[in-house]
Amino acid sequence: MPDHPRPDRAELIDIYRTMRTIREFEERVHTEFPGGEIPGAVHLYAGQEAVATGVCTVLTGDDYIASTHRGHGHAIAKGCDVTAMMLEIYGRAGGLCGGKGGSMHIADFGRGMLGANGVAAGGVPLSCGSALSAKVRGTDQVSVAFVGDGGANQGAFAESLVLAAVWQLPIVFVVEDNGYAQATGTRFHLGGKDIAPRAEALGIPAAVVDGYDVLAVREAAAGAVQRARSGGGPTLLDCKAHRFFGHMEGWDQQAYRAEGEVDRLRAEQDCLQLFAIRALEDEWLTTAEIAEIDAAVRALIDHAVEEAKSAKDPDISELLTDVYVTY
Amino acid sequence: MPDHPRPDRAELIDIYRTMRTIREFEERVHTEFPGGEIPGAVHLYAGQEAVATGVCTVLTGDDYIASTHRGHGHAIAKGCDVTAMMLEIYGRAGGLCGGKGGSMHIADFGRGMLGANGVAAGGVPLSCGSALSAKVRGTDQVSVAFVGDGGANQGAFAESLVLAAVWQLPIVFVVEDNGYAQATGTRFHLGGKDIAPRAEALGIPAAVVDGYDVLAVREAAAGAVQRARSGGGPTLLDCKAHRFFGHMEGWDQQAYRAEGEVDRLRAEQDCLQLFAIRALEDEWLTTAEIAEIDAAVRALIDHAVEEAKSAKDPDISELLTDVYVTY
Amino acid sequence: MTRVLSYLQAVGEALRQEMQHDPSVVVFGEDNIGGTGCDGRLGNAWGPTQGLHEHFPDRVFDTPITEAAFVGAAVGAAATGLRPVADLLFVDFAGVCFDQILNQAAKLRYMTAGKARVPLVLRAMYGAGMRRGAQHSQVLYPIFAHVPGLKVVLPATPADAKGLMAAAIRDDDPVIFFEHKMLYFSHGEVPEPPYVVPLGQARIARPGRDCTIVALGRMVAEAEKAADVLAAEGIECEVVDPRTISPLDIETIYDSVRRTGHLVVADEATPRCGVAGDIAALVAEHAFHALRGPVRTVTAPHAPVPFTPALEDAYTPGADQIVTAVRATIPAFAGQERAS
Amino acid sequence: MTRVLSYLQAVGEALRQEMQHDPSVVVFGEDNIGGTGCDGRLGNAWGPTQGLHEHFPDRVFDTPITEAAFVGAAVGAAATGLRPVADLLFVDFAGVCFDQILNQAAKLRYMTAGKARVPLVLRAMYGAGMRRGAQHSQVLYPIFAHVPGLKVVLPATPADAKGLMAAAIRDDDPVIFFEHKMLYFSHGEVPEPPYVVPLGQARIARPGRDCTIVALGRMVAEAEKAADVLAAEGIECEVVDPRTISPLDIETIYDSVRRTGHLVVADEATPRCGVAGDIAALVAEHAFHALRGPVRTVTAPHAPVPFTPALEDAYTPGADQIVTAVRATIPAFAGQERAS
Ligand SMILES: Cc1ncc(C[n+]2csc(CCOP(=O)(O)OP(=O)(O)O)c2C)c(N)n1
Ligand SMILES: Cc1ncc(C[n+]2csc(CCOP(=O)(O)OP(=O)(O)O)c2C)c(N)n1
Ligand SMILES: [Mg+2]
Ligand SMILES: [Mg+2]
Repeated sequence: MPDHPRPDRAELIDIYRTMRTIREFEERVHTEFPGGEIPGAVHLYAGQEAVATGVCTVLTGDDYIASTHRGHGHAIAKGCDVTAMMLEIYGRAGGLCGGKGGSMHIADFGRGMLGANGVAAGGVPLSCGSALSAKVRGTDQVSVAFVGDGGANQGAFAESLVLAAVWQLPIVFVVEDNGYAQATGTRFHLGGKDIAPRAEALGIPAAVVDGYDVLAVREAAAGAVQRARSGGGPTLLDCKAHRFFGHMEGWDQQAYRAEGEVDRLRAEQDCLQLFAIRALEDEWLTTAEIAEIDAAVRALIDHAVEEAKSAKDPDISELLTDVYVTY
Repeated sequence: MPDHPRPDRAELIDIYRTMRTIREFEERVHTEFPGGEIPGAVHLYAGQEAVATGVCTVLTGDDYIASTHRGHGHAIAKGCDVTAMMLEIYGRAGGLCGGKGGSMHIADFGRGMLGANGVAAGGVPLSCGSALSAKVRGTDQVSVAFVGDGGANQGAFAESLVLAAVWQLPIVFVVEDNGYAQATGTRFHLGGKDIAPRAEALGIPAAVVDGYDVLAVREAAAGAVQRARSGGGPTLLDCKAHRFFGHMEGWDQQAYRAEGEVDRLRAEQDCLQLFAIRALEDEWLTTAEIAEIDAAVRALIDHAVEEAKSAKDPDISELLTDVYVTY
Repeated sequence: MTRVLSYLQAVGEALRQEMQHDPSVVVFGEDNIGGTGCDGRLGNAWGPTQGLHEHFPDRVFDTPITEAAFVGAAVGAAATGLRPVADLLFVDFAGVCFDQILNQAAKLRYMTAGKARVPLVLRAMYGAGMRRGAQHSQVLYPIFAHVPGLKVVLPATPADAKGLMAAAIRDDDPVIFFEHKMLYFSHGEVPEPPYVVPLGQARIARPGRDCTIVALGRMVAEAEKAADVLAAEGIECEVVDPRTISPLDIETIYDSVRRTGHLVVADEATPRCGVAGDIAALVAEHAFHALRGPVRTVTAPHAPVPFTPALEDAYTPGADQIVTAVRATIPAFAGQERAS
Repeated sequence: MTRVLSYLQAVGEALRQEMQHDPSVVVFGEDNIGGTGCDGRLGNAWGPTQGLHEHFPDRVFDTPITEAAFVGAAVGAAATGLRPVADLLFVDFAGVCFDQILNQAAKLRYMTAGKARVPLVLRAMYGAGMRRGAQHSQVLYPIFAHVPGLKVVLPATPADAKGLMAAAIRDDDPVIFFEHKMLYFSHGEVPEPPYVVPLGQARIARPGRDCTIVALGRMVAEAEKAADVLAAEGIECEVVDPRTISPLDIETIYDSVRRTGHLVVADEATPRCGVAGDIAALVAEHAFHALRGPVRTVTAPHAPVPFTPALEDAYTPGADQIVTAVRATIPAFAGQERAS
């Protein structure tokens, strides 16, 4: 691991806790899913935790993010309530979106989380909008648009790069190249190319980032956010980190992945493990501290699942509310 | 003018005649337009003739092009009947599309002209389709997609580049950067950047081409077409040539153009004049030959306009035909 | 002290007054200023935004031709404190940004159980008559009316254009604001002070007791012409202009049909799954017993819009077809029609 | 010698047989092969294209997530000699490529006065029930039926899925082929040899003399259930499945209503400018005098599709609502309803 500026202790703990929370959340959803209580389409983020965490821990509560269909990690990193998220994924009353959104539409406007999105790259233009809003209102808020490697082929993404460049918006595009779009490989759909040059072609500074290394992501994100906040316009980060699970729970057998690929990933490219080893080696954190965080996170997720399982369904009267503010 | 391979005499005559035909056609439509007999939206190509001509004179009759709202030049260069085009623009019976299409929808499938298009970049994906068709049918036909600098910001264009790269389609993307999208300058909407790097970012070879120099365009096009025909995949040509007229007849006063810009263009960057000077200097053509072509073209356009003015309207029964093949 | 403005000027005045009134209103689209990035003069905008940037240089923007991005940006900006008015130019271009309208703007509030508010206006020029051909002449509002979460506004007069635009901008939901290109240079009285025409309230453009004509957008004037012709024959038509088709003031229509017993709906859109059928079906379901003859719809044919004037004029419905439809639904006259 | 297939298998069989039959048929979409560009095995396709590439390795392709480009490519390929079958996955994604459907595929033939032919099929999965939320559960066929130049096909049974897919592929116009995600694993008899169910011919799914129920897509089975319930009360319903909604076999519907005097239309789409209203309005206009009670429509509410099962199940119309609607249009029963 190359050297990156070391955050202070509170930050280090926050980083580790955030990544662990995402991991535990996703592993637990994966375990619960076959039980049949979780409805619908769930796309797990495990393996990519360093990206959401590295990016979101340099944001303030007022900054905005727009997420993807694989959005749990972004939501957790942006500070969404984990129990309310779990309730939402189970479709229960008290869920972050009242059970009307589900995994693919988790949003929390109060925390600047403008929503997961069921449409590939569908949220990216929204980010241009929140960036424009900050600019017009004269705040220094920054917007982050997350997008997958597959979603980065969408016209809406390309157009958003253009608009951000032309309007010099305070925005950071974070591409998460996890090697796959459903079962299709980036070697096919990007011709094995990086996304970074697409931004550079428009004059947008871009960098390829090791998405397993949370401090590398954090450093790149800090620079990009700083540029955006100070009026320097958009940046693109092209982060590489494969997912641990299949595209969607209950959907694919991952026959398209190389034999042993996921085992190797978990053994050698686990962002949590890499961070923990470093943190212990360099004596940033102790084994006891790590164990304590792990235990606390596990309790948090246990609690969230329990709450979700015992919560009620939304009241049927909710069916026709929230279509409009007034009609 | 740098040196480019010199086409043979028949080709030189064809090149000049094609450019002159486009110019005369457009100047004449411009003159006729205020008379009120030409309905609708007409976008003139004058000034950019070297691009359509340089590209289309290296294509065969079987090759395909898809055009833009500014499509007269492409249609003429691809061999569409000039009188039938004029009838179409006037909305008359006997027009190339029976008067149902008009200037913005001139098409001639028999000549591989898949249509002008009223939607910016709307025709570009169609070109991917004709290229796929050639590939699947095992022919060596090549497809050319024309697009403006403004249209090149459309998502459909960006996606088409991706699809062409991934499928390795026999296609040439020809961007015509004429400095403006309606009244908006490329200095704003492209941030002053070329389009070429956008293709290169996807691994598509690209070149910036002097769009006033028909031989430069022709040489670049010949290389790109050869690559496509021989299975080498897509190429992008980023051709620079400003238009002589406004965005649309009857629409703009061109207040957005620098004072004297058009006069300077006509005096110094007229592709026809540049070509003629060279052809005379290097004794490719004689003054008499040029004058003969000019006269013949003028007669052709006179005839086309006369025919158009005296032709009948389409029969009212045409209103409901051609919606479907069967219904 | 009457003041006459064109429909185009009326829209422009509403934009200016609302920007004055609320600093969160921003306006953008292709050439909404006009000339940005050129060496000449700014201000080559076409339509109601002409000159707006001179009053509000920091709140009017030109965009690149990136509808998906800038319409999506309107959604994101609306959800984070602005009231954007984005300009699609021709409604036909909704094709290139439809996801942002259908799946983002329309659904964000519902999917978040009301956490989001999306107060945006999307200006969209529509309709046939300008010889623009199939890709620049569509009506398309039925498509937007079909989508829950969107509001669809359709002013027929300059006064309504101003008042409805003000209402649309102040509204907290996403509004698609349809401006008929052939009405831009129609004129009418328009009060100068800011005012609002509430969304969801139909206007009785002309009272009458014999037949209800519901007319939309440009068809309102055609219905009024038809009513003149029919009045001369002794048939008094009531012309109802819904003004907004989502929400739809269906009660005013039911009331009218309960009085007249007959319904004709005149709509410039193509017929299948359109607003004409929508209203006709609502009446046939909920005011069936008031009907004393078949409902009649007058629409464009199920065909794209042709370019050439001869065909385009035949394509567009007008007063004549409305007159025929009214006669055909009133039994006495229907008999005459059949006989003639 | 009956053979039972799922709806999904029936679509797949039609694809395979038509590709066999005509070398110009090509099939593409995201993961239509599945696994291209990966180090594992090919074939992770989901749905009817699973395994197809093994039979036709040169005519089945995976695409990047570029719907505008590949749907447009289908148009261009169709106009130049192929018969492409492109896969949208969820119909909701029509949003990102709507221009290519609305302005290119639908209009190319008309704008060129018949010079172009656009024989393409766009496969689109639709409907609620799978807990996919607002952006993956829409119906949307009313939007496509509104557009002149498109054909819209809506199979309700495995047998029709196969025969209509074959017809769609052989058809010379652009066809949007709607596959209900909740019907994929429904089963029915499907003949093995290739056959065609002609576009534009309704099917009487169940004959009856008291009330016509026109039911669309997944609502056909619900209407049949409703008819069973009503038969027990002595009301014999005729269930008509239009099978294609553009073209629409309205004559079969008129005939049925002329016999029954009552019409209920059951449609899973949202109500405004939908097919339910479309059919109801046509009947109220052209078969008005046959009606002995109000038309009734049964649809989803004017709201996006909610995620959670409790709400999604309440959202989707079904047999119960159809029963209620039938009772409400038949005077004797309507009276009972009101009294109860
Ligand atoms: C416009 C659109 N097309 C297709 C899909 C279906 N789809 C859902 S996720 C997905 C793959 C996305 O890949 P990527 O962007 O790399 O994200 P990842 O799943 O790898 O995180 C696809 C094709 C979609 N949601 N939206
Ligand atoms: C999708 C779309 N948006 C907007 C328009 C309106 N429009 C027509 S031509 C034009 C400018 C196109 O500029 P460019 O592509 O550079 O072509 P040029 O006119 O310069 O030849 C615009 C914005 C359109 N036709 N299509
Ligand atoms: Mg991916
Ligand atoms: Mg240009």
